[in-house]
Amino acid sequence: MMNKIQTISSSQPSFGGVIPPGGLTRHRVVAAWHALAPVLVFVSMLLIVGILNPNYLKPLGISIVTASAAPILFVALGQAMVLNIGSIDLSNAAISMVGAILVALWLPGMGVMGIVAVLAVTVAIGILNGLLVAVTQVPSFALTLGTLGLLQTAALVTSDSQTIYISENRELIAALYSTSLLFAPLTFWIGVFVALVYWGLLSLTRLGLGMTAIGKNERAATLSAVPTLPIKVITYAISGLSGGLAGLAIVAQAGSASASGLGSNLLLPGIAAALVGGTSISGGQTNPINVVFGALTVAFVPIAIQAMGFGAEAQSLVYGLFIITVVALTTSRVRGAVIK
Amino acid sequence: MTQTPPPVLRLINVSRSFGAVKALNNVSLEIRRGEVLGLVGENGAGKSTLLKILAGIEKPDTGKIEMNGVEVKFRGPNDARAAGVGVVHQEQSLFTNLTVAENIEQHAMTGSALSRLGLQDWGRLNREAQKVLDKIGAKLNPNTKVSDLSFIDRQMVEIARAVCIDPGRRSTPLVILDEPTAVLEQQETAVLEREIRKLREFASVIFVSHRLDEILRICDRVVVMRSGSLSSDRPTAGVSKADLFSAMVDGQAEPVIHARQRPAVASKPAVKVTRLSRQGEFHDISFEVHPGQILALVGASKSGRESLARTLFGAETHDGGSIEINGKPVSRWSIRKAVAAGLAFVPAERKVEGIVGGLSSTRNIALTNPGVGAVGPFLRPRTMARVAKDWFSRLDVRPGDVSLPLGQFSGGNQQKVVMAKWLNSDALKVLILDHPLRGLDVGASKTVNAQIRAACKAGVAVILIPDTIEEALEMADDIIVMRDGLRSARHDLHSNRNLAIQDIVADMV
Amino acid sequence: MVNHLLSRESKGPTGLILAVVALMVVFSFLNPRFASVENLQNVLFQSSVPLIIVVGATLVILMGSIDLSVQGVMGAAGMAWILITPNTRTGLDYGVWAWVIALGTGVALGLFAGLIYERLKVPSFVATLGTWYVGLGIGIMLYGNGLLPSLTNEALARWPTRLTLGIPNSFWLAGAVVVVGLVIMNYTRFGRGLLAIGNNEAIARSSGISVSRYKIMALAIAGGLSALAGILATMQLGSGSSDIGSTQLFTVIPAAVIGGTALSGGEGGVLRSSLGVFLLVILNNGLVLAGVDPDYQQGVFGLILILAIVTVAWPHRNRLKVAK
Amino acid sequence: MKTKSLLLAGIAASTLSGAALAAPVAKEDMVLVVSVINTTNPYMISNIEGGKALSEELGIPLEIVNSNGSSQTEIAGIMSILASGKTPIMFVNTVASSDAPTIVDAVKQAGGYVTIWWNKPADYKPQDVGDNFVAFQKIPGLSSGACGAKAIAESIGGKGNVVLLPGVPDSTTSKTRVAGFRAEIEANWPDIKILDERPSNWDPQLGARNAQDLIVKYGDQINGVWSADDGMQIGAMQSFENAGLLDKVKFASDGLYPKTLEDIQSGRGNNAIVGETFHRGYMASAVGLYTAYLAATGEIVPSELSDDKRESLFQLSCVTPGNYQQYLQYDEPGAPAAFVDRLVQNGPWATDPMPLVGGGRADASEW
Repeated sequence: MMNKIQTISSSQPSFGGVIPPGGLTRHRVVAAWHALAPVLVFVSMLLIVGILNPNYLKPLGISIVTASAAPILFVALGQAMVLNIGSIDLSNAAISMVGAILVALWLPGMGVMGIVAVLAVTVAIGILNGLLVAVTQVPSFALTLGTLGLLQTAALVTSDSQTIYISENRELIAALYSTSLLFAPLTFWIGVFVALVYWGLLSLTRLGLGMTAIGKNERAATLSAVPTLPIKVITYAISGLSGGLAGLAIVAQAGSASASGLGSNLLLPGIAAALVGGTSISGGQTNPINVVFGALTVAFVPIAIQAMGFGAEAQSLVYGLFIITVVALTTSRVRGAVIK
Repeated sequence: MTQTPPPVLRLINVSRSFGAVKALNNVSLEIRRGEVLGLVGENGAGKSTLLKILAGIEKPDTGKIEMNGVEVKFRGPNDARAAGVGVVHQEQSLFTNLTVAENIEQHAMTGSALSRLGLQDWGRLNREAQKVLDKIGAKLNPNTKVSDLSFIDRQMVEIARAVCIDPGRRSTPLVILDEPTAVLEQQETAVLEREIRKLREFASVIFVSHRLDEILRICDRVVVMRSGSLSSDRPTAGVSKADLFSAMVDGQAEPVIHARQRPAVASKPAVKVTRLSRQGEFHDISFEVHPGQILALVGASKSGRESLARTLFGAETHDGGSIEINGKPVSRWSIRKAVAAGLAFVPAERKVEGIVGGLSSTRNIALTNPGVGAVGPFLRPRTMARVAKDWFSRLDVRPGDVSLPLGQFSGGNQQKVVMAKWLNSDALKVLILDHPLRGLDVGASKTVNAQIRAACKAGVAVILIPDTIEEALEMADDIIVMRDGLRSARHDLHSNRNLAIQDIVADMV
Repeated sequence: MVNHLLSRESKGPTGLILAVVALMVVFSFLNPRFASVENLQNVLFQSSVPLIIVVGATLVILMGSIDLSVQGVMGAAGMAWILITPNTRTGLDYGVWAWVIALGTGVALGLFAGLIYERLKVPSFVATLGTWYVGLGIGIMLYGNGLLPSLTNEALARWPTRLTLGIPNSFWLAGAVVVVGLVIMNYTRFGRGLLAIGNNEAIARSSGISVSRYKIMALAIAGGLSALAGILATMQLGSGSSDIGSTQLFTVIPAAVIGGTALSGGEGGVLRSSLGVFLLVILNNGLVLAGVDPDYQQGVFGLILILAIVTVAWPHRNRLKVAK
Repeated sequence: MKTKSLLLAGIAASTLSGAALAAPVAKEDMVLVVSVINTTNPYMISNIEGGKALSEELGIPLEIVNSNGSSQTEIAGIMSILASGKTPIMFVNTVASSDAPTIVDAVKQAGGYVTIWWNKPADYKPQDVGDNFVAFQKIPGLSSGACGAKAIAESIGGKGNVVLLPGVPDSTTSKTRVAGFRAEIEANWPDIKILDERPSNWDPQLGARNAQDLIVKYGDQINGVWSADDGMQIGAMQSFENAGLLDKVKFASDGLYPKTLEDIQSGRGNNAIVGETFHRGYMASAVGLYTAYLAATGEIVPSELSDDKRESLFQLSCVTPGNYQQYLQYDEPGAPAAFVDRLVQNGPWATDPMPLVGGGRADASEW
């Protein structure tokens, strides 16, 4: 993958490594900043907008931000897990599109089983991605760009280029969106729950340890008998599952799905949310809980731009500057590391 | 009587601190024209800082540097290069996607982007590189891509680059060789020694090595560093290894070489290899290693011994012959199966293959065999940390913080953690070590060797690829000598106690 | 000289040329018009914009970074250019200065991305993603609420398609850019320096290559070339649009990858990326001529991309290979 | 078990935040909102013009939401206005049909009033949602396609080959226009053959590229080109001009963009453009906003309106080189303001040149 912070290199010139004195405290400070930055960025942005217009801090404001964050959050969580093993999944937003279309197609006839079936399909797509990446050993950026194309076609073909509106059994899924808890829709809370599960997976299981090890140094992980192939496949399956959940969130919100509808533009926001949440694009570093704040931030940016009264024409420009600024504030910088 | 020319390099009271730690404390040093200066010291003695200052990577806090009698201030590696300081780094630092000539004439590549859009004259570049290659006697085509070269040829390119200074300057180059032999085979080391003697004709050399006998063979003068200062500076003539060692470690004597007892040979070999082959690497290799036995694989470069070790561990595939582990033949061998069968592998390229630098020591140790640090799929962070602390104190790893990223530790301490990762398993049966002491100082080497012996005593079979033949003689029960992928000799050290290095070398070349 | 140029690219691009030829044979079989002179001119015409972009993109990818800003820069530069070239909206005519200003806009955006990347240490992925939006924003603001600007100068609007020696002018321009790209890559210290950075940045830095300046400059050149592509695309269309570069990114990066330019840097080259562009343009054109259902076009595209990279990578598989 | 209790708590919470149907809203609490797909398409720019004109007329501030082509941005932008505390009166030109329910739900929650233009799922009806979803309005795509088909067919003497350039494949707008085109040909023009159809995503460049490929594929067999909007037609015409075929081919499309008007006036390419449709973005937004405004002030009660005023089809005018002049008045500088004046006078369903012409059927959005 690109943008790699190359901390490991077979031939970096050095005169033997000794911990630079003072490195210990620095290490702690940097670690603390990483843990807090995504939260701080979101909170300060919220405060600024809140001062300009207090309505955004009221229940409706919160429900709006969390509602638009939910689909981004799922995609970002899946992306963060893949970025953590040092790969990327450019197809996961398209998976959520296909997932949404399948939900809309299957829910009326199959009910809850339809949802289960859709998640099974998206997981299967993820597994296929993972197998292709792990077995053929090609760069995931290029490979998943290919599956992205395939999924776009799949979305058009399965939906017959129509917008599929759910008329029957809609309440099964609409409740996920219309039910709110602490002003946020259930879809958002499910996202938070998934983030907690992913966090637990990464920090408390051997599987998670293996994932992070692969992301930080795949060769050493392989030589330490970490089962890289199954772990990659599982990671992509998780990305597929997250995509499927994003699809559910989209349908819960929209009650309908189409190949170019809500969710067709989730790829870049998803990556941005993962990065703003402190995930390193070079692998080996992510905290799913911070990704929640990343998703909130990314969902909040267009709202904030609107709230601060920038003209419609200036939105793109401000959005671009904002993303750069936020990532500049939250990105992990290792002294002397190669940033790609 | 002519005036003696000023020294090529002179350091005057140079100090450098990092925070509260004085890495260099008032170091003064001179190197004369055509001199080969040995530099030794334990890890952390200040060698790295000294070399970084000479290479322009670090700046001294106080003191000054003179070259050829003129004070110099290096603002960066470029300045150092321009002043004639060439460095051969511990690890190869070539651009493998560029040609030999481009790598040698790197000064041709530096400078600002804007001013360097001028077109490259490939003919001239190649001619000039050829001149340098001729000067050091390397037979290489300057237009070859480095990725197509063998390891020793690449080392030659490194040296050529170090001695190649801007032709516009007429000063004597200073070549710093930072452990150039650490990754070389015995055979190649001999070639390198010849090269260094040749270099003396037109350059001054600083030669850094952990191998004291090498220092004594090659250098005119040797400087010992200890805790940021020079503890000894004298001509090599008349100095013994023991002298140097005591200067390095403050009076301790050189460790005693262990005399080992032949282990009781168990009925069943832990590893049995029959006519094992891998295309282009090794061919028709057979041997057995029994529990508690140490087998050393000795050979020059391209002997195939590293590939053999990796194949045993499942990191490479074989295309002929068979492997039996504990009497059972293996099929579709892989790293995971090997580890499940109780094999362990300590790779030579520690940073790239041995450790996950960004992970803490705790997690590095738990990566393969978490032992009590995990229950089923779940980790137990506190128990994991306790296990790691336990290993830290047993192996004297410093600093003692198990939660720090392992990449921040020195090489020796990293290697200790790599050992701990494998030793943390009760099921360990076979330990394969690829250059386990590479780049380690004396203290760390001692700890690692002690662990190897302890494992052996506990019934682990060891397959060792040593850096030197001496190391093989010191550690092994049996030695297999390999040449060009074939087994050329086998020596049982218990029945042949008077085996000489020369006998082994004869089978290597 | 040509021989020398070719030999410096990693391994001969024979496989790629064969793939392009095979594709052409298949498509000619499916529709004989594919091999007609008109269609070949059409293919050259259509490849010219992505070819110009791919040269800049390759420089950036070779040093191990990535440039996502293509669309934004094209939009900003294309709009800037048309608004000060005889058009239906403003009536301004800055002549050559229009080119200078538009190209300058691209270079400035490239510099902007480069400075953020190199000085703020923001990964190029994000720095150029942000620049994409910034450029797009500039294009949108230049567009404003006015009329759609169209070229009034007939000669200018026709220039890209006009044939010189049987080849469309667009392609002559693109070809010149590719040749300049090849020269930069193989005959300048800058080009070789980018390869060195892509191979091992840490060494490049410690051996005194001014890595920072090279990186910023590569992004600036890529910005300039995207701007040139934006101008050419605007000229081809005859009207200005801030979306003039949409979908180009997803032609150019796959083209570079299919051509064998490694996203990790250091491997590949301008020539190979250019062949990748031809492959994709021919694929697109061929699918239309063969009458493939448009719904399936993306899918076929994806499938070919996967097949291409897997075929290239398959022989290099190895237990310890790390592909990210 | 845990999930269940969460769900229960949630349901309790959700009933509280139901539709806020209250007394008519005071003017100073209102904000007009025009949500457009982007700010570069002439049609969208015109949408904004209409909002501005009505905002001036009514003295209510206007907010613009620029979706930048993304449903996500669209919804976030709309939501942010909803959160600002005022009662939104909205005109939404949806990016995709599937966005409509989300937007409507949010507006309903915020107690605002929305008119959706162009795209919504067929089964999703204002009548089922309530008064906050005031209306769905569009100009029938079927008529637009039919206009184009007739114009091309007549101009080439009822015999020949045509190619089609639809917009985004799953957009209802594009699909209805294509369907209208095909229906007209099938019904009345047996000797016209549709050679090929290449969706060009409303993108002029893609239109140009696809046209190029089609030129190569069919050469001078092509007698007519129909595009689902003028943007793609601008690209396509450039390609035919480059190929030297512009003089021999006839074009028809939808939207009568300024550039198109200019080409008709100048007779570009031997009067290449033979058919267009006339409708203006400012009219759509003004009508949509004004309908919502009337609901907010209580002047109309949506639930009491007839079905054709909830799902409405407005008149589309077919433009030919012969009659284009009568539409020039609507592009004069003061035209939007003049239109808004008449709108306030005549109400949303009877303002020329786009009076209500139908709607209310089960499949109104498919027209």
